Amino acid sequence: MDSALIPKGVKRCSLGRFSLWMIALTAILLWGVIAMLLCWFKGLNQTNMNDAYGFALWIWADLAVIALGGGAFFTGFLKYIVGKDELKNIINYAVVIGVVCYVSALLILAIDVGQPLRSWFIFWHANVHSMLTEVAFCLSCYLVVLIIEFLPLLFENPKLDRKPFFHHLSHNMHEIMAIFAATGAFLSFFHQGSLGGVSGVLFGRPFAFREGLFIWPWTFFLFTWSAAACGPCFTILITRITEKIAKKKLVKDNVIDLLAKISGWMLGTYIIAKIFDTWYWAAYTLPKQGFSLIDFYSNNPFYGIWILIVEIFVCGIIPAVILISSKGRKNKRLFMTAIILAVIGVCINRWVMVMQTMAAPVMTFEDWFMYYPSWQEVATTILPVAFGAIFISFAYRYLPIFPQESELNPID
Amino acid sequence: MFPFCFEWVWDMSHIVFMGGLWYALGIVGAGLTYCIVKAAKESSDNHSNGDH
Amino acid sequence: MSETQKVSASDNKKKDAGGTTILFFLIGVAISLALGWIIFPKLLYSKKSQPIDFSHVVHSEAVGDCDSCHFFREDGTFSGAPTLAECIDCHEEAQGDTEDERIFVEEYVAQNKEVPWLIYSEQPDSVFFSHAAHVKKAKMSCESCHGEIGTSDALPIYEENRITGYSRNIWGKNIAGIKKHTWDRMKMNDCGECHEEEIGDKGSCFQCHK
Amino acid sequence: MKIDRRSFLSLGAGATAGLAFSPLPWKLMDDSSIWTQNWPWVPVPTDGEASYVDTVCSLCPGGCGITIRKIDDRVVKAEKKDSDNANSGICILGLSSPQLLYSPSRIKTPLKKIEGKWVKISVKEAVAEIAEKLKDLRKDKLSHTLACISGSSSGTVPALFERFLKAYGSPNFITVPSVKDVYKLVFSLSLGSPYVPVFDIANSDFVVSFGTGLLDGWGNPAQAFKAHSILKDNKKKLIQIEARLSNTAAKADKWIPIKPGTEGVLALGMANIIIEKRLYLNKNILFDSVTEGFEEFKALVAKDYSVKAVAEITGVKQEDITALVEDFMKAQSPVALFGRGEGTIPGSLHEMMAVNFLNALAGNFNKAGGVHLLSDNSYINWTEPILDDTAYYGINKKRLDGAGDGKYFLAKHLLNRLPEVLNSSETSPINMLFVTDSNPFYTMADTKLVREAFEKIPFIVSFSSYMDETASMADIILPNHFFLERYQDVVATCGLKPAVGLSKPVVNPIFDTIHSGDAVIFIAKALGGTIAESFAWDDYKACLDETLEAKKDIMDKELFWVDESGVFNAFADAESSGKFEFINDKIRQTKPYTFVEAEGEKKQYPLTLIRFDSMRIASGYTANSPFMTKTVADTVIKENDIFVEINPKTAAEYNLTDGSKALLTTPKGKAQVRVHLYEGIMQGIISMPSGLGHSGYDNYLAGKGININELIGQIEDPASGFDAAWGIRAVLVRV
Amino acid sequence: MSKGSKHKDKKFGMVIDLDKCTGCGACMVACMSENNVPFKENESNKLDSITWMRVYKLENGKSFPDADICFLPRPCMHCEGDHGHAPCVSVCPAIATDYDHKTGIVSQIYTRCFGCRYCMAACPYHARYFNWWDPVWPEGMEKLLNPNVSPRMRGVVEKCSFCHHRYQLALDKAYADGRDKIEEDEYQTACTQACPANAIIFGDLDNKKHAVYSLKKNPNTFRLLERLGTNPKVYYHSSREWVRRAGDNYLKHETTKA
Repeated sequence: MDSALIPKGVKRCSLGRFSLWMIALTAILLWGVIAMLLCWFKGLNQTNMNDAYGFALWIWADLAVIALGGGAFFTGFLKYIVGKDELKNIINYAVVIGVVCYVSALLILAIDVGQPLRSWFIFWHANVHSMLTEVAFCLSCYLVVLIIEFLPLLFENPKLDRKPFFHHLSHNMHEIMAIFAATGAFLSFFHQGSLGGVSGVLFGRPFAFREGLFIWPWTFFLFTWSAAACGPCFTILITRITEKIAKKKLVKDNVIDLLAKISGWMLGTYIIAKIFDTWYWAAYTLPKQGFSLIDFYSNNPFYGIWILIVEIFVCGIIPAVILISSKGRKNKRLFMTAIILAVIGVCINRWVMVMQTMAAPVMTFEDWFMYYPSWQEVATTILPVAFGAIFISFAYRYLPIFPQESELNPID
Repeated sequence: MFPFCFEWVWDMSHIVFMGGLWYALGIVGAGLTYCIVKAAKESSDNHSNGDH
Repeated sequence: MSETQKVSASDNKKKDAGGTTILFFLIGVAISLALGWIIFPKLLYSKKSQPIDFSHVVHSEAVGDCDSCHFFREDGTFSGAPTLAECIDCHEEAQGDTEDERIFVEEYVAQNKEVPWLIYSEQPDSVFFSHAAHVKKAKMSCESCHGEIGTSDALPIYEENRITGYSRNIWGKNIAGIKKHTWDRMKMNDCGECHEEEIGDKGSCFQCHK
Repeated sequence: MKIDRRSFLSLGAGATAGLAFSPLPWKLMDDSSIWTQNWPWVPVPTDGEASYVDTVCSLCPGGCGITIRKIDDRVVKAEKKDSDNANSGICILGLSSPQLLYSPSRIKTPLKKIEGKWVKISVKEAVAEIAEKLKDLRKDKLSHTLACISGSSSGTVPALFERFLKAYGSPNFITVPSVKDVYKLVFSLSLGSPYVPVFDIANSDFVVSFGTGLLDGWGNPAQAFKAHSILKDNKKKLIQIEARLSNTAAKADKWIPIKPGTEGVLALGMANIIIEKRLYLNKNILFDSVTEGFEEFKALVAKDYSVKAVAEITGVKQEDITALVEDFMKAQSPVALFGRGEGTIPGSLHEMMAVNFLNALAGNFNKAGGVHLLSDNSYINWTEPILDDTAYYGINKKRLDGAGDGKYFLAKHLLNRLPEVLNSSETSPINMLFVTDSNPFYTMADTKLVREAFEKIPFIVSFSSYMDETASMADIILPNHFFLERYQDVVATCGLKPAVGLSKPVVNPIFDTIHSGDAVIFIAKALGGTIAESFAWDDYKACLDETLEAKKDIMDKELFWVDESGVFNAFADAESSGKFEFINDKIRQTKPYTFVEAEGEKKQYPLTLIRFDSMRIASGYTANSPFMTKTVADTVIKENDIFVEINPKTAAEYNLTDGSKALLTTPKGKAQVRVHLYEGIMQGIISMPSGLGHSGYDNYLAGKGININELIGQIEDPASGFDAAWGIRAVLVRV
Repeated sequence: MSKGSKHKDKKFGMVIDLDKCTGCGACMVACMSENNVPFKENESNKLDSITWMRVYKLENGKSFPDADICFLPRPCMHCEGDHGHAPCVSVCPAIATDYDHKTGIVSQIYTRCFGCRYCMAACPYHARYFNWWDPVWPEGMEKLLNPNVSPRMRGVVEKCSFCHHRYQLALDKAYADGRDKIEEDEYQTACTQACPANAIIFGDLDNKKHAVYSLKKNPNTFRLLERLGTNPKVYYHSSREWVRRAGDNYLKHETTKA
């Protein structure tokens, strides 16, 4: 039925099967949409957020999803700026995942604010001193860039490609893609960083506050670094999942291996920086404010010292070592473990920087604050996941995302 | 966002921040315009040549 | 579906098609511009007339300056539109024989009901405007913000933004936001502009917000 | 020219491009956010002329001079009156008065209950119906079966009710007792006249409080707070003796925990040391020779109240007791405060007498920093009501509560005896009950018993402004104006002098309500005959004007008229102090010194439940405003659960952790509660705030927590007959 | 940001005497009444209950009978910040909150706020409150609304303003009287005015003649979380060491005034 839309030289499942898969995803999406509408029309009382947890599940999801979407900018950076040409075989997918992540991030933000109809104030009445302003500007600009990076791919759909205008447009855009990618990398570097700055500048919140360089707290750099390290891991993870579902190989091992190796080194250097940051924070920043490290990890099993160990050791050092060593990368099981740990690691980092910052008491006469998300929050957080799956499914089905697919899976 | 916005001040932070932003937007906008104009031109040329 | 056929068909008519395309594009632009600049403003504002007409000229001749009716209270606050208590001094009985006068005396004075005047310059609840600071301290004239209402013989139609509920005088009569007089518009930017000129500083948020 | 799909696409593209250059999308975007800034469902306060009206707050017996801020004709806020004169001050309750004025639980019109449902009636109809019923009673020579419960005993409105009952022919005018009634007894026993004490805390240099909630709502809270702040400024001492670390105890320089109910024992023990060491001689007081009963008292305390014995009973260390006595007697102007908590429960007469002996031994009566005694002169000088035969017959009947007779010879009114009297007879001895300015179905101990008793009364008329627990059980409600809507005289003290304040209407009544004073006068007039003749005033306003005479001009100007002659001067010098009597015949008749114990078997109920008063929870006739309830901590009430405070060590014994739910059982009732671990409470004691657990009023208050009166029974003070219960034995079981 | 005029006119602040504060809650009610703070049927969840002024109950952590408590009223601290900005002001993306250098007051503009709650995350004092619900006044109670303060809509953040509208009103009165400046006692916050114990003193912290100036220099005076560099304008006074220590975080070996 939709064969005209399917790229040449590849095989796709039947439309019926695809539709079933879509119906299942749309059902989840609708659940999220209902929750979203509830939040918009009834207000944020639909959530379990409160005055202590002004930032909660959503902001975590937002930060995590952007970190994971970092694969797009970093892979683009490697391909177009550094010149790692092999990566052209995965860059398309990295861009698709990036678009999903950034659309999700903006959608979550649109639900998260108390007055969505006023959200354009962040642009119009911008406070240039606020990290959130920087986030909003770079985030939306970068989404524009990502869409620009995605468009040529869309125009390569057999049906669209037939139109000369789109054909040429796609071609022209490909030609100057390095400029877009460079701008994207610049924007991305800043917004990944400013997301780190969001918590790092909170000098009233000793758990989050970091000293830094000029106007940027150390978290600014750590966030960019970790997004660059773990974003590609997420791209690899999604690629592997896609391969599992499609039941065929889509990207050659040497491409994955190269990306993973770079990720490994990034993760390794990041985790050293992170350890140094944690030590400096614990040894110099905190005592000046009358705190010791353990003040932020005691009295609460949920945020016990284990979370720091898991973040740094289990989800930092271990995957870095595996990914750096070629032996580790060769061992399939170890490799996937490392990829998953790295992805979890960056999510834990974002979780901690948002949630633990809110939970930890600052005034001596307060106690730890606890919070459980409401179903509306969970549903709206799952909504982007469903959206992502739908988007990726469409993209995979109808767009020539994987240049090596036909070579790896010749049709008889 | 714009110099005519109420909050605008001609200070270093605004110039650096908004400068960077408009610079990036400018590049993206210009690149995109270039591609579109060129594609429009090419596609109409192609049409007249009829060599699609 | 025979996509190829369609493409080749349009190829044949390419020159003509190009012209039509541009023409339709321009028609589209024209429709939108007309809609946005002419029809939309008409739809956006509802027109309301005041409960009764009122002549500022007649009154200022009879009672003197603006502050005879629009006065400062002892605590420095501004009374705004006069209440029945002020009007009643002269209008216990009908003054003259206009229809508006009759309605005023019969429906409001006699029933001790306040006239629900529509205030052209009504700022939203979030705005604190100190008449004392402007009139008493800065010695500004009423006209600088309210224009020539004081010399008008009849009350203009009150236009209300259907979405926001604002009086049109706040956003300005001109849909493009162009103003010729200081009193043409009363948005925050206009306050800021004057403050910048006069004081060298737009002021802090709380200066005018509550 | 061919119009095809491409043309339409082109038109669309043009339209989109055109729109971007028109004001439409931008103005819509702007206006939609301006819409959110002016959502029609968010009220916009109407502006108008601001004005300030002074009046006297009558929400508690404090009678503070306050200022009401108005915008045009609506009340916006209550504020502290900006002046140091005349009892100006405000507390959380007074600040709440505007919310109470506009409260959704106000009764908006006179109501009559028909088959369990409220039906609106007019004032006229209500008055006529009440008068009709009253006439019938009179016909049957049952005029004495009309009773009236009044929240206050002072001022013209209670006086009108009392006068009405007299003229009608009933002796059963009953006021809601408070600690003030016992104060008067203390002095009528030892000084022969019912003086009202005023404690000069601000000028004292050593204040010992025996559980008095100086900062928890006692007396006039605003004045008490002010006095405490002056104490702090002058670096003078406050000692709090109490089982629980109350707010007063927390602010005190020293908190001495004591087993509840043994405060009187401690006082007598202290008296023993003072007498033994002859410390009172330092104060130039020569009790030995001139004072009646001193020797007998000396022997009594020496025998039973040795430091050792007292320490044993009270749980206070011996050295603490001796140190306390030393500091107390060393001070220039020490004063001992008595009357527990807020003072809504009258309390034990002997305990207060015992504490007052310390004041006597320190010789601080009518001295700066001591106890000032005010005469109880009334400014109401009406001619006696005219009595017809029926009235004469009625008023000579015995009072139902037995006050003033036999073993209750000291008390004038004994509201707490009423439930028992009602329950002990088959048919109700009361045929009609007026309830004014009070909410006995809520405020009286052992609420279940009270309800049972009062349900027997065939006809209840409530004069309440609110749909409170009592009003909801009435048959007719003639709602009173709120105090901001009415004239009323308020008895108060200005500084250390007696005074009368004038509550003035700040706004016109917002509902179809009637001043209770008017209601009484109208009912009297409707009854005709001598009763109508006894109420010759046109209305309450006329009555008030006539009563206050020239004082009214002063009150109009200054809010208060101060009775300069009201101070009792008997102790102007040390020589005459001998008039104080430690023991005399009357005192002997009260069987000194017996202190009240908590009800319940120790075995079955190992814990002791005490009540505590909080400024943030009004526990009397006036109930909490939504704002007040909002200030209540989440360790006091959480959702609808009330917390009981318990020492962590005791909690551990009962396997209770902070916040856990438990079943609280006392001999009087059961309730599900949650526990709050609190280090500021003695082991074995648990405490609970009074003033919660309302079933009446609005959704902002009703259903929150438990009314402690449902769990505590009353204990008749053997000396006075008033309720003296300070707690009850209890048991907590985790659920 | 309105940093155009750097000259400092006034620096309003408060000294709260914790020895005098009885925890009665009058300041809270006065504040709510003055500032049109909404109320719900159930306010027992203190994490969604708007109380611009909140009285905290501090415990010394000791067991009976050495236990002690102290009440600590907490308005907005109106931080000046060590770097010239309050924690909340610099983070607001839309300049809905601002530091006024002429009064030292941190403003909050409800109609500008779009509810991102970043300022709440930034404030260590929990002085900022979000309107999770539409404010609802039961029928008749909307009459209580003070016209000098605009009621907030759902979805925006609000906080104590040091009753800034009272400053505006005082200025209006002064202008009408032909004066340019106001006397200290012409502008007092609602909580200061209401406190029955006179525990709150409010005034210009730079005015050497005013009580707040000398009180803030008292050795028993401290501020909350001073070590974070928030530079608050609300001072507390207590003669009890444990209370002063509870005002900030200290390492075990540190003495209270580091």
